Amino acid sequence: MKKAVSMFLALALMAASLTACGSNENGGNNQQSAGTEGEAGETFFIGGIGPETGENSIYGLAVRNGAQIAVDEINEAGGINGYQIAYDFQDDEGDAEKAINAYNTLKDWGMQMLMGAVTTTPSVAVADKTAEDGMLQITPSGSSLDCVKNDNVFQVCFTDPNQGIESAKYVGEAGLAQKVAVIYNSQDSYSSGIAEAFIAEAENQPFEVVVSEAFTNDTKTDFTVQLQKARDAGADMVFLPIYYQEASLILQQADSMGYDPLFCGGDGMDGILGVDNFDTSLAEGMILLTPFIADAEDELTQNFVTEYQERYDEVPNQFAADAYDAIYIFKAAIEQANVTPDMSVEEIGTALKAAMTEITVDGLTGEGMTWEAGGTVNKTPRAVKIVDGAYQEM
Amino acid sequence: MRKLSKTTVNNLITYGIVIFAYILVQILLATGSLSSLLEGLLVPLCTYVILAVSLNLTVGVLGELSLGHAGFMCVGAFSSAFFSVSMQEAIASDGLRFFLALLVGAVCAGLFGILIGIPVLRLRGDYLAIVTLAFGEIIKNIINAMYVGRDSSGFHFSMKDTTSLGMAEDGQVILKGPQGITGTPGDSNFTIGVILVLITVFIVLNLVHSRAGRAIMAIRDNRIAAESVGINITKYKMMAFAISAALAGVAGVLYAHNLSSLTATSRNFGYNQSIMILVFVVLGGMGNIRGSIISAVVLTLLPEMIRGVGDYRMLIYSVVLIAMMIFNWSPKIKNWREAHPLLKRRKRGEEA
Amino acid sequence: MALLEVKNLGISFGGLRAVDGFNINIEKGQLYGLIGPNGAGKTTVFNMLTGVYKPSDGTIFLDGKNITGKKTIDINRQGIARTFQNIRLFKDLSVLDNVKVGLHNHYKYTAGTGIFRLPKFFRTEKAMDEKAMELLKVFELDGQAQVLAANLPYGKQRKLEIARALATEPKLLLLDEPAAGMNPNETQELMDTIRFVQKEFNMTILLIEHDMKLVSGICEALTVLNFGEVLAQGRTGAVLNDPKVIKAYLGE
Amino acid sequence: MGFLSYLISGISLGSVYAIIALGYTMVYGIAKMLNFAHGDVIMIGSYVVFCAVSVMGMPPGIGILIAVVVCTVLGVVIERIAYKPLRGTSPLAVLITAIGVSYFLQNAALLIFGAGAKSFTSVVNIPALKLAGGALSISGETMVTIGACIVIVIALSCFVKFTKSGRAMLAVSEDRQAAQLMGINVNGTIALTFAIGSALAAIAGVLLCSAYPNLTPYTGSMPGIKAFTAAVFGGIGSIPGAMIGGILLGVIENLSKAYISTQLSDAIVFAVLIVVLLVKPTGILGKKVSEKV
Repeated sequence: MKKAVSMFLALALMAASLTACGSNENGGNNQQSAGTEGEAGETFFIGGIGPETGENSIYGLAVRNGAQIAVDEINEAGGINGYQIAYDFQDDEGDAEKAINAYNTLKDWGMQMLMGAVTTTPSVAVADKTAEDGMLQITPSGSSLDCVKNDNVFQVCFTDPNQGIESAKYVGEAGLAQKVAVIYNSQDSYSSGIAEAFIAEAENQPFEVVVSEAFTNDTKTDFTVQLQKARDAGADMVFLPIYYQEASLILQQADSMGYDPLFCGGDGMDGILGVDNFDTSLAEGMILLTPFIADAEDELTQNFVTEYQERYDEVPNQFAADAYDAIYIFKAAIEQANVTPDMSVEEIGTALKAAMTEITVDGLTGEGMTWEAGGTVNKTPRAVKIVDGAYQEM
Repeated sequence: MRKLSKTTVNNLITYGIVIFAYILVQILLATGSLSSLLEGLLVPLCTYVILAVSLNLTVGVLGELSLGHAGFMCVGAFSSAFFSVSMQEAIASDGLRFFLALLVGAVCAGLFGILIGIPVLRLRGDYLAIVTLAFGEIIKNIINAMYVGRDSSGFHFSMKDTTSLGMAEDGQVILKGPQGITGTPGDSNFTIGVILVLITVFIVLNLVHSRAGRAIMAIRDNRIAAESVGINITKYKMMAFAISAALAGVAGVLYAHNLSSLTATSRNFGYNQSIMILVFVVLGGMGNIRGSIISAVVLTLLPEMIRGVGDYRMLIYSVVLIAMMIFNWSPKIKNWREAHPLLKRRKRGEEA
Repeated sequence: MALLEVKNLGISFGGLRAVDGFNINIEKGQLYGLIGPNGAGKTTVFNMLTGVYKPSDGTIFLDGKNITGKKTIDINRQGIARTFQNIRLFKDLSVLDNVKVGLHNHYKYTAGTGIFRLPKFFRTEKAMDEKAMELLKVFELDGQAQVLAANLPYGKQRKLEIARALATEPKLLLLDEPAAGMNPNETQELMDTIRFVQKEFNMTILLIEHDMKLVSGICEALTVLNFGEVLAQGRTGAVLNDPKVIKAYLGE
Repeated sequence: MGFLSYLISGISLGSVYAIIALGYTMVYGIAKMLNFAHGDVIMIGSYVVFCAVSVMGMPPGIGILIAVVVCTVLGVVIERIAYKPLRGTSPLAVLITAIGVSYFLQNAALLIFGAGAKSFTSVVNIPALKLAGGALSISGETMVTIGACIVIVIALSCFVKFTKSGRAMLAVSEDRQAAQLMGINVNGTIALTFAIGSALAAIAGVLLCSAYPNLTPYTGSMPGIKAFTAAVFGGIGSIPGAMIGGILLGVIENLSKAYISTQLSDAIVFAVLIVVLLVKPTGILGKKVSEKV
């Protein structure tokens, strides 16, 4: 009996899903209502992959939205070499396997270039597929070195080791601290990647890492033990290579413990002032090494932030900025290589790959960004201090 | 003996469905009418079918609730990926290496099955469920803290970070804690997947319809009576658990060799995944192997097929899941279905 | 020497002395009854004989072997099989499979043989089927071999339980209230079956029963248990006429 | 001194697990189901308070009241739609729908409130208790949470012992069929259980977010699992057991972070759980159930 029902349900669902699939073929981007409904040969199809649901959805949604703004701007301004962009973003739930599904969905839709994935593991998984298809992949925020193992993948953000080293150098050169504690998320490759490089580089710097303590995705509510250890070791600075959500908790808990060291973070820390209802005085004096700050005075940033706030009712974080830049990087590369949408994915990919090392892009997350053939970006991080509840460039 | 053949026919239908699906897919592939999405889903589908069928052995046939199935998958995935990555140069033949990786994954997962089988023998019901859940989380947690590298002087192991591995310059870090294993050769393909599905189904169905399977089901139906007729409870519970774990390990091998990056997150190897596999089994019917296959396929395809609805995707998925469960299990709807001539079928005895 | 020799068997649960100083000797081939009012400790005795409970003191010898305190499965392998007061069948297995589970320890092949369907699998399964059908025929269940045990009528479920117990080829068969819930016709039929089993299999049987008609009809000897202690013991006729027994049963 | 402060932080964490575990154990004890959606009801409750207090500027007391009402209604509605139709079938089936409900609540919250974290304003105004010259401090939230736990444990125990509906709950938990035969309204009793369990979830949510003020659609799921573990630890179905289990869990977690490894603290917690269950198969305060032969 049960079997009969299963079969019945299965058939009904399959039928339903197949029709859903059918309608998806030509309308995959309907929910985003991208600027234009693309027609093959006349439009560049750019796909995006990242978590729209699940614990990492905050980053995926920021990327989706940031890129959308860039796409709309470009399309309004007449497109790339006169060609419009069609843009579709698919959910990977932060999982490698789902990222492959998202990738294949986008391929069915007609994707020619990929912006994604947002998080590291899915990026690495997808990179294999883009290499197979010869497609150009720019990951806005997949930051581990493994992401750019294949020569068709380029990063907008710093690589983790790079960021760790830069941070350690900065702390050393500016003489910010003698004893440093590091608190990182050991289950997150971004966080552990930076922490590891930071600790290694600290050997060459005039300060000492006295405590290095981890937390995991399942223990990210209570940080008192880690803070206690930092305090007991006499750390005068706590380096937090983590995302701002956990950081906001750490700041609150340090405050209630009466522990007040200098806090310093990486690019994941940007957004801490934007946490709804967060007491920004807790973050006072914090130093961030980030390529993007929403409070920057320049016109580009101001326009982007205003537009983002209007559309999505929140302050964009660096993920959104990375994604925005990613789209403009595509544009620059396309213009450099002079490719047209009627070329095959592989032709476009090969041409753009070559163009990537030749272009220079001024974006939200850095001026004069250039790329190595290996896929890593060259740009200078900005050190920012939080003063009076606002970011202030140092 | 005419009666016995009824089971045989039933089993043949199950194999037939799998083989038919395989042939159908091959035709679609040959004519190029299969979308990339479906093509990419073929190996994951096989993975989930194996997981569902193997969990059904524990939940449906043995009657013990396990929430740690993804843990065994995790063991299989990591042990085999580790083997493949470190043997990539030593064993040139892809086929041979994958075959050995398969054995490594299955054996490691099976051994863990026996290990976790020890508390299984003492606990029942929800307490067992929480122990298996705990076990899965422990596995995930430990793998995330493990670093293994290799250089000219051999393997290095650390529970802290890569620098404490103390490796020589030429060393290669194979397992990098939370960053997992990257560069696993993509040896899985649909044909291998289907062969493994068939082997899994073959093992489970034949086991169930044999002396050992009868003993296992006897334990499920009435432990005290089974003991009274001389069934060795320990042995058969252990056997079911170990085989189920080893098969989950096989699924893990398939999973690991389909993706180039392997990390242990709560999404793929945590309790969420274990619960998802349990959903396949319960929806497909306890002890019903064919049901497990179908529900694993349907529930894996469903969220992918409704990508078109965008933001509402997972919401719709959850509603459909609830609705399917109620439709399949509610006593009221069951009665209604039985009364309804179109849906009426002969009564079978798989529900407990 | 008696087949079953129980000496001074006793068990306590917490402070409660459930059974105390229980002695019994059952000769081979005997049909023996264990009776007593509700709560007298009859099923507890069964549970001790079959290793469900570990006796606090006393000894149990089966066929000259000490089986005191052994595990249920070992005791079954030594030759005691039982049925249960509240029927315990393998509900979701067929009638045939229920009996085949009983044959488990007498028809062996490894799990590997079963999975890979080696020739021994088919040979053994065939032999098991034949043996099981033979047993089912005795209880007139052969027509329903493929029915799920749960779908059998009550009386037949009791019979199936006996058939399953017999399949383990015991030396001693313990029946816990085999006639409970049966109507007089069914009881009569059951009595015939039990007698038939005794003769046909040359079986030694110890049964717990409330139905005096059944007890007096088939049991050769009786032990009466009251408040955990033996009240009377001996030939059926003598025991049933014992004033102590009558008093215990009929009250003051 | 170090040890004491780790112990105190462990108790703070544990008190939050404890208060969530109370709801779990209550529902499990009576409805005999693992309500995996409990953690997500907590999340909804927290959002309600957040909206009421931080967005609409209501006083915290009113906010909590609204949250309790919303969660109670939500709990009863969930029970009615997703669990009740499956009463009488395998408990596994209900477990699966509970998971479906959990996904539903998470994704609904994601759509309504967005993925961004909200910083929850603590509703507790009591200053931290400073001991040993300020080296040790017990936060106001911890004191309130533990206080609330104790009050709830006592209130629930009294309710179950002394009121008619409470005794009906006991009866249903002991033997559902017998209770029905005795004229107890089983469906009503189970619905009441869900109502109470969900009201507790609202309070737990407020206290969880006061202690750890970071609110996302996934806030409830991890503490939910931990609390479930805590409930099993203490003996699932036992009300004081839930509280003891929760606090023990928090203490073990923080002590293993402090003295063994911050990375492996979860593995250690779960390993301790397994050991405890091997020694006492029904948890610390669980009733030993032996099967009658």
